[in-house]
Amino acid sequence: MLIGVEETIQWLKNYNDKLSEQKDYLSQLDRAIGDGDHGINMARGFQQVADSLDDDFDDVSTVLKKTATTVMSKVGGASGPLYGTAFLKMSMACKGKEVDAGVFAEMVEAALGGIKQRGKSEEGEKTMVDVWSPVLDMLREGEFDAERLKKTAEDAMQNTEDMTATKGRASYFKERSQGNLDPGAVSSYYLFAELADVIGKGA
Amino acid sequence: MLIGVEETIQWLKNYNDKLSEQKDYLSQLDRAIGDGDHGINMARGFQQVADSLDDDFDDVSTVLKKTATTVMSKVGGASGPLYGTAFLKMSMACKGKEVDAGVFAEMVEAALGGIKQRGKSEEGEKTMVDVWSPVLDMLREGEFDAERLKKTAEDAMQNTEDMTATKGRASYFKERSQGNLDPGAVSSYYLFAELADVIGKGA
Amino acid sequence: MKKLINDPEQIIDEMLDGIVAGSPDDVRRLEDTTVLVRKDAPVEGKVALISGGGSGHEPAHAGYIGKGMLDGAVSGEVFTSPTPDQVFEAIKATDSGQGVLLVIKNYSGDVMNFDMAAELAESEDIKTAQVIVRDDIAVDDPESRRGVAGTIFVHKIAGAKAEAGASLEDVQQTAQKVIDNTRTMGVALSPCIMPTSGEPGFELADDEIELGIGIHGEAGIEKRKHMTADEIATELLERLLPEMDLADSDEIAVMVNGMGATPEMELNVFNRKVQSLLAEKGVKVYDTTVGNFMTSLEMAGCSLTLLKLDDELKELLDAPSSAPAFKK
Amino acid sequence: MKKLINDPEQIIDEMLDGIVAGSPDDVRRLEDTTVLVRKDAPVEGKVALISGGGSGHEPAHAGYIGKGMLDGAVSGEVFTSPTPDQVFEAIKATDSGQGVLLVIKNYSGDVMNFDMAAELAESEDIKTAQVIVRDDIAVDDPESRRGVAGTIFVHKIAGAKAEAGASLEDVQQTAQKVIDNTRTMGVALSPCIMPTSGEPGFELADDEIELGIGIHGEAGIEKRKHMTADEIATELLERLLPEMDLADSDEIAVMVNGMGATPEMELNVFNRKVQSLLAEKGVKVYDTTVGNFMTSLEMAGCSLTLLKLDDELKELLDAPSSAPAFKK
Ligand SMILES: Nc1ncnc2c1ncn2[C@@H]1O[C@H](COP(=O)(O)OP(=O)(O)O)[C@@H](O)[C@H]1O
Ligand SMILES: Nc1ncnc2c1ncn2[C@@H]1O[C@H](COP(=O)(O)OP(=O)(O)O)[C@@H](O)[C@H]1O
Ligand SMILES: [Mg+2]
Ligand SMILES: [Mg+2]
Ligand SMILES: [Mg+2]
Ligand SMILES: [Mg+2]
Repeated sequence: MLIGVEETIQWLKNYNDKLSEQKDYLSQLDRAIGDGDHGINMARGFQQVADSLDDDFDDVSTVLKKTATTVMSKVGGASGPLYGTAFLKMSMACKGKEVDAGVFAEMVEAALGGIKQRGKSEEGEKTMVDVWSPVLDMLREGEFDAERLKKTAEDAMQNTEDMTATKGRASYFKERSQGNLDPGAVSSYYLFAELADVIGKGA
Repeated sequence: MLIGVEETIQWLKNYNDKLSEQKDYLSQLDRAIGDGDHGINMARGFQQVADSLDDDFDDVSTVLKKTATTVMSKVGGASGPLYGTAFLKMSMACKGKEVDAGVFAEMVEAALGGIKQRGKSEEGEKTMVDVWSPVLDMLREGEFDAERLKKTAEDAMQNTEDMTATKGRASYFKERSQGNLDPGAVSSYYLFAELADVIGKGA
Repeated sequence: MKKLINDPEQIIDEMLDGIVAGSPDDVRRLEDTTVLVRKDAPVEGKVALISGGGSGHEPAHAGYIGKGMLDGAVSGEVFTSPTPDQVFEAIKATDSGQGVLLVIKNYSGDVMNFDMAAELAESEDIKTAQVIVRDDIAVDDPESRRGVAGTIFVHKIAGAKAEAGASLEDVQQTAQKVIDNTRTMGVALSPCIMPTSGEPGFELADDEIELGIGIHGEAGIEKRKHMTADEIATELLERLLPEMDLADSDEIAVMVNGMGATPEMELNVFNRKVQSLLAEKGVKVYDTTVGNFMTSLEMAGCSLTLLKLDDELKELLDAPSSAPAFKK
Repeated sequence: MKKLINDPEQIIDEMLDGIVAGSPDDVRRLEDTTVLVRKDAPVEGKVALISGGGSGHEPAHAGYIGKGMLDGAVSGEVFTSPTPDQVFEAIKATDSGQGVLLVIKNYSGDVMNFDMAAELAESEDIKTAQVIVRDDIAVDDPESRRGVAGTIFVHKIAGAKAEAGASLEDVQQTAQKVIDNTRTMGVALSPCIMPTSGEPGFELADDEIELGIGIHGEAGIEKRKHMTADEIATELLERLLPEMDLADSDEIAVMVNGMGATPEMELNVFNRKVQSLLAEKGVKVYDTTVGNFMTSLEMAGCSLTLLKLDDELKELLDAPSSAPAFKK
């Protein structure tokens, strides 16, 4: 088993702490190539997620479903439906299952599919997709490795710096979007990094 | 004779030059205890006065009448009707007369009366009245003396600094109006100072 | 400070042309003047209403021209009363023989210039009457109180009275009733920028607001360290209510007026507290208006106006108006 | 920067309560939501119109609720699309069985959130249709164009169509016709201040303006050294007209929209040039509106919207509206 209910809750609570800590940084990234609210949106939504996780949960799927509905109704903006969809798809992909490395890869695959469909987006458009997609590629290669997950997400996040945005608000900045990290890519990197930390510690 | 048509025109043109030179200073005084437009108002109006004085005029009264109507229709604010009235009354007071020292005193008396009536104001309320009134007192004392006229107007203007305004926009500043010169008193001082210069030079 | 203007010297002229260009079927400009009048002026058989003053208070005053409100508006330079000849042109163009009511805000300049215009009208046998609006309670002496946002209620209600065919005396009397029952107080958060100088009209430190400031930046009651919207609403209401002389059965109209640069979002945040305080105190609100009605260029801040109503005033307040800035 | 607010976290909630407190007879708030609806919603036998988006654009969107315009408005946080559950509440509260048209501005967030709400509605057998406003020509690719002030024309005209009893399909079609014929471009002179951070939403040097900026401060076409109002009007018109595909006999509606902090005086100075250029070019103007309709908090600047009209659109544009921000 990779993660159970407790680790999932820990992961999401740690992610919330990270977001509240990096709120201003994320908003600042969004100010450069968007409208400056990404940090506020994510921090607001995941604070609610964290607050909603003190109940008893039967399985990981239920935790993620709860997270999905909270994110959808509390984050707003573009990232709300995208992260909401991602968590919903992850929840569906592990329904009735224990989450091992294989299931987790299926979960990320479902999430990425959901994000791309909801956002009508593809790789290379300087969005969170550009973190989720390399992460999926890595997970598909087999053995789960927390450190590699973190490193892959980080590199992917870094790679958005040189991309030109064609989706979301950053797309209005066209070439001007180059040289700036995509805020959604950064918040997605945090998500995987926090997961890696929780699993790494647990191992 | 104290002044003729030519000196009157010279006086008003010099006054216009002075106003345009001191425009910002007058507005700044008005910003402290009013709404900051006295310099603009006066400079705008007297530029028109200066421009209107290139015609032929029969006598001083006609020059002043022309000035009065231009001031009334071009200055605006509180100072427009007040200076307009002052010039109209001066014009009426010298109608059909040569302007000697006695007539000039009568003219200032009429003007002051007009200002006080139009403005419903009295001495000591920190307005232009506080320059016109001491000037009239001095003129009534007899022999005309350009230097004394200038000095009297200047002292009177200076004395408004410590007064508390009870009329016009400065009155809203109540005690805060103390320590600031009244802008209308300053523009009135300029008027008499320019007259003194024209007469002084002519003598 | 950047402004959307051309030559500051031409700003009034260009604004007036711009207003007419935007409403060519409703208003016209008297040639070579700063006067706008109803396209159909003079309106036969109707007492005319004229208002005006310095510019910079838009939509006041031209925005209130229309059926049921003003017949004409006279604009001076920015924050400077218009001259008597301009007011006189407005009077001549709007008088249908029933006489003209001049709505004057209580500033020395306005009072003198409109009064001189009335003298000119008298000399040509045009009947005029005057009312002087003095709703700003930031000034203690009632005689010296300035006319501010309450002026809009005078336009609306006296305008409806005139539209209903009342005589000059009756329109004047109704206007006076509005004035007697209207009180306003405002607050500034940041100054406006004078177009001619490019300088702020007055000074406010970064953490200061000014309570009771006038619509030209004239001094208010006091400068304060920054307060919340709720604190400001409370403070203004607590000063206004004692002045209103309200009986239990009285109903009031409320106007929350933005000074120019304050977002409507904030005006509504402010209005929320105003209304909840009024409800707490048992004051019945008949009508509320929130928006920019009497501004000071891009000053930030707002004013709060209360008007005590009776049956006549309610009916006239509700009467139709086609004025773009106060459609009913 | 000073603002007339309390807790920035509560600003939307308090604004919404303030709006309702100001118009208790016309709008109501759905409990525990950020949704305002017509007091009489759902209106029997009528297709409902819902609009919304991030807050900070007031009077958009709640100011357009009224007979002849919107049935409901959904507010997100400042500049942040509202969530699907909120939009869904609005749909449920306004649907009378005739279906609901969602007027969506073309931002990823709005499109996704409204679309998810439509899915929720479908799951409960409520018929919805969508139109996506994309009038901002500052963006080249027509598919990516943002929805800005032209949205107000969609509210007005589709709202009148719905009020007249048209079916959901017909209302949608008319709304789409407005969208196809509406083009806007804006300019910013100074940024707005985000209430949560107290920081400017974007940067502009003291002598710079930005042409084609979005209503959330998204990048425009280019930054320029300061230009006069006439130069800006000329530039905007020259970019808009080629997009309008006007025949000689066509008439247009013009909207000069202030971004929040620009005095109405300046909007009229700008409008003067717009109208004189249109006259020079022989473009017939049927209707002009000048004011603050789709703002960005206290951003300074304006936008210019042109709408090509036909007989149907003219009639619907002129139809009555009781919405406080667009009374007709
Ligand atoms: N169509 C899309 N597909 C995928 N990701 C997107 C899309 N649009 C936006 N995003 C992501 O969302 C992030 C912005 O989120 P946020 O700032 O919270 O919302 P908004 O853009 O509505 O202000 C971007 O950095 C990007 O990663
Ligand atoms: N009622 C009054 N009586 C006499 N002088 C007055 C009165 N009101 C104002 N003034 C004078 O006018 C000056 C202000 O003029 P100005 O700034 O041009 O007009 P406004 O006050 O309308 O802006 C004051 O400094 C004062 O001298
Ligand atoms: Mg954003
Ligand atoms: Mg002054
Ligand atoms: Mg003045
Ligand atoms: Mg956003």
